[in-house]
Amino acid sequence: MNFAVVVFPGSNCDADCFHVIKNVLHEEVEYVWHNEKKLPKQYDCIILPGGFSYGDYLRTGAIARLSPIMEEVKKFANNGGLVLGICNGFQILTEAGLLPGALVRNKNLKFICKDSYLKIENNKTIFTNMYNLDQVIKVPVAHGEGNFVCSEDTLAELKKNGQIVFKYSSPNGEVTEEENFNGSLESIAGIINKEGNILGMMPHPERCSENILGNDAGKLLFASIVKAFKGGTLSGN
Amino acid sequence: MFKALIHITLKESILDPQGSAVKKGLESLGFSDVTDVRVGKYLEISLEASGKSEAENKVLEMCKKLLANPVIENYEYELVEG
Amino acid sequence: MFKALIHITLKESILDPQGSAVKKGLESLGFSDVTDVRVGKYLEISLEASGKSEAENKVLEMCKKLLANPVIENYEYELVEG
Amino acid sequence: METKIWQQVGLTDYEYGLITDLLGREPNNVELEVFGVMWSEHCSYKNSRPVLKNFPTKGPQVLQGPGENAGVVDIGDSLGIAFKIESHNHPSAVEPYQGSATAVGGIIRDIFTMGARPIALLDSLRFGSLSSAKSRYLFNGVVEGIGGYGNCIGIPTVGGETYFHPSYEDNPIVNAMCVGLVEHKDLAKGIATGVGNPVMVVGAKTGRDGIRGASFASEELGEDTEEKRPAVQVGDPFMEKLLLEACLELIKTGNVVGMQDMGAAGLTSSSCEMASKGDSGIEIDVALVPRREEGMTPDEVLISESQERMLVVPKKGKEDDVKRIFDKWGLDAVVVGRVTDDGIWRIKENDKVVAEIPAKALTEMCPMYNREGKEPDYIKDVQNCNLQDLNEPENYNKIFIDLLGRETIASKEWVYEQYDHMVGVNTIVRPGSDAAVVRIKGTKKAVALSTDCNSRYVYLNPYLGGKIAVSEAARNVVCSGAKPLGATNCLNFGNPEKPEVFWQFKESVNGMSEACAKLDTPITGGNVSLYNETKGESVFPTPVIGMVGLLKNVDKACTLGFKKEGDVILLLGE
Ligand SMILES: Nc1ncnc2c1ncn2[C@@H]1O[C@H](COP(=O)(O)OP(=O)(O)O)[C@@H](O)[C@H]1O
Repeated sequence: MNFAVVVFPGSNCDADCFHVIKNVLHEEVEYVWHNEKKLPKQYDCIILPGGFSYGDYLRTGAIARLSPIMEEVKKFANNGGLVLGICNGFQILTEAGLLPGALVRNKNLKFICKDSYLKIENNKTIFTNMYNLDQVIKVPVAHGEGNFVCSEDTLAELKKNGQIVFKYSSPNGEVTEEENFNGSLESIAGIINKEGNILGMMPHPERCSENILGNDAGKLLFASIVKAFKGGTLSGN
Repeated sequence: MFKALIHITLKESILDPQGSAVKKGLESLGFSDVTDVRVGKYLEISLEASGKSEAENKVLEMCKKLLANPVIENYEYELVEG
Repeated sequence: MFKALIHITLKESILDPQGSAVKKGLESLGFSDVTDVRVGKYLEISLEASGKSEAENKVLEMCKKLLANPVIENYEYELVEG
Repeated sequence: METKIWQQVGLTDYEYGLITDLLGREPNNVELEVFGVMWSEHCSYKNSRPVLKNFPTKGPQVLQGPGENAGVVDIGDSLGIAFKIESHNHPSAVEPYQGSATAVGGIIRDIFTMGARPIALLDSLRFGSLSSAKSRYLFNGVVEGIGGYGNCIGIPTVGGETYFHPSYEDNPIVNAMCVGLVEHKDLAKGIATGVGNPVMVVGAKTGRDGIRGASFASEELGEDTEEKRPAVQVGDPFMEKLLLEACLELIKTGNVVGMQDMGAAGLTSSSCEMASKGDSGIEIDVALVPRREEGMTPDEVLISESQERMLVVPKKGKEDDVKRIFDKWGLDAVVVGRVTDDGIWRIKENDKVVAEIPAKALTEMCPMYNREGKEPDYIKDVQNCNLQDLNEPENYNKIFIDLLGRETIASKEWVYEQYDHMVGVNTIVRPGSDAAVVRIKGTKKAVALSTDCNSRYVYLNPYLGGKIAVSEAARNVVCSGAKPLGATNCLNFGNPEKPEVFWQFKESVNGMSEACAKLDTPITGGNVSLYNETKGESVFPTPVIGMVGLLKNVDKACTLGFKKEGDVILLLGE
């Protein structure tokens, strides 16, 4: 399977995603520079990595979405191509209108780097098919603006279509305001588009994909993508 | 030459934790009569344009396309010449 | 009731990385006539005071003590009643 | 009393006399300004260097000792670890966010100028008691600033330490350490050689930031600091991320003769140090330096401390290759001068020469002072204190709980959760244990990193306290499963012109030197921050140690928690 990791000026989890795809998943992966006006080749999945693209000045992801490559990413996504946005990548996807809602400052106004617990709200997606429904996984977060907001109508849509994929929870799976450390609407940590080919999430699965790091819960997310792709379940999308 | 003075504020429906933090900070300094604080952005943009209406169109477009995110923010601007 | 409209901007000589980033963003959208962008903060503070001059004193003190750091920032305010 | 012009730039009558002798004439205003910054304690170490000579600096593992932007130790596999710690105390006292952010920015540049890719950051912080609003303001701002820079640029902040004591109320200590990985063949130096080689300014444009910052760092903070303080620098971590990538890409081409970060005293110190180290001269036209502001005078361009800039000497004819790389990252790279063979640091503005000084006069010829030390009176009192005179507590459990609640002892989670300590996916042992452990991808190896200093011990007995700081750092590294390889230090003290302060300084350096020699952890570099005083009161003497150790097998990394019920608990040592 062919992955691409887009590198914006200021991306800083690009190498981490690359490392996991290549050395943990043993799949093909290439970097794509933000200035490219064409995707250099046919990819099967594009990753928008974490970081501080363009310094995250003005608003997170606001300037990155203007990069030449984003037109290509949009085309790719609109044709059903798989796109995974992690952290800053999620912020860019919302700014680009590929996912609904917006990500604003954490309610305590601080950057938060720690392990979070995620409850799998939908395991029927391309990105989560190897997890169980309601399973709780431990995945690190590291962001200052991960507080998901959207209009009531959008929220109703998200719920109706099963687009909420991850929620912050306690280690036992309780979704409470106390566990909702960044203040996200309904504890939302990750959502998918209606068509099911674009996932955005604030936590970092690439930071927990190896045993040596003490946690490999995130590996199944990447493995789910590969499985869906190789199992042929993607045809027709 | 024109200068656009642009105010970007959070929509009413969006919580403003920064505003609350400033309010608390002011209270702890003894300013107990503060009833509300909202924090927004202020931009000064200098631009060339052949006339006021051209400048106005440009600024409006800048706000729509980049400066404000309509999901969470409102914007207002004022144009001054010179 | 008074409302203070406060603008906090970076002093002239101080680097404004945000402003430069926005300028570049605008350029990549095709706004090539932008010559300068500076980004600051805008605060709206509602407060109770017995009269305008009392309100004014308070706001001035707030700016000095908390809202702006005179090492790098300037502030300006305007008071409106009601 | 009338102040003479040289006193305004911090020079003494004696020093001014030396300068006129060295030049054979009176310096002009620009030259005087330049001597003022280069001969400040911050740039010249004139009060501290004679003492620093005592540090052990050699060992088979040392690839680069003191004198470069950072020290480097060998970890085998043709790889080295570059590391250094630096202070930004005074800027952080007046603008905590930007002051600490630029501390991080500066130390990162020191590492990648060596050709090393930064892989970790640490910090060492001291504030007044948190019961004071001022201390809380500084604490908040400093932690946010360190996180703000490190998180954005994408280098994990994996460890550090945080202490609170009233002596730091107005003069916090903000030390930042950076650690990088370098292939032996890529090791770069801050040197200008090769007559005719171009000199290039790369990175950000120059503005009026932090003019006279080096002198500011070499003064006590006073009542009038508010007015006197220079324009504090604002950091741009995004710009630095681009600069980092561009510089590392450039070094890989093999076209770099020398490269130096523009830190304190900016273009002045970087250019004259590079020339001096290369036994060369250098000629620069300030009119060619890309600027952010209009109307800057030559001396402003020379001593500006605008961040995120580097001075590079590439091989002749490779200018366009350099430009191409920086252009890709959206950065300026401009030829501003060339290397000469006359040993002169010559500055021009277009055709006019504005300064002409032997490069070594600015660096090696600064006078050194063997200050006098005198044991402070308090030492007798504290050493006469008899612990037997203290009352035995009635309830040890209560005391224990009280202790755990002390701000200095309590968990520092509030701090390190604001730092991205995982980016890079190499952090094997995260903050919250003894030393942090960071793996080296592509090998079985990892490095253990720790910063330590208990300044109360140093205050009570500077000699022993210095030894204890080194030993604690070494113990932390060992407890994580690593063998200590080398150390860097940041010596934060009061005004060295006071014999009591100088005594503390000298004693603790001697203590540290002895411990480093015993433990075979040579000092490969460091930083001295003196004049940490307010209203005549010095901070606790705070010589911080940053230690690096090597784990040959990352699987052997150890954390401090008890692992399983039934495991045996052993107490080792005396
Ligand atoms: N300012 C800081 N930045 C990052 N980590 C910190 C900081 N202060 C403390 N820590 C981390 O918290 C843990 C405990 O620190 P400390 O109480 O100083 O340890 P020790 O037991 O060695 O005295 C260490 O892992 C340390 O790295």
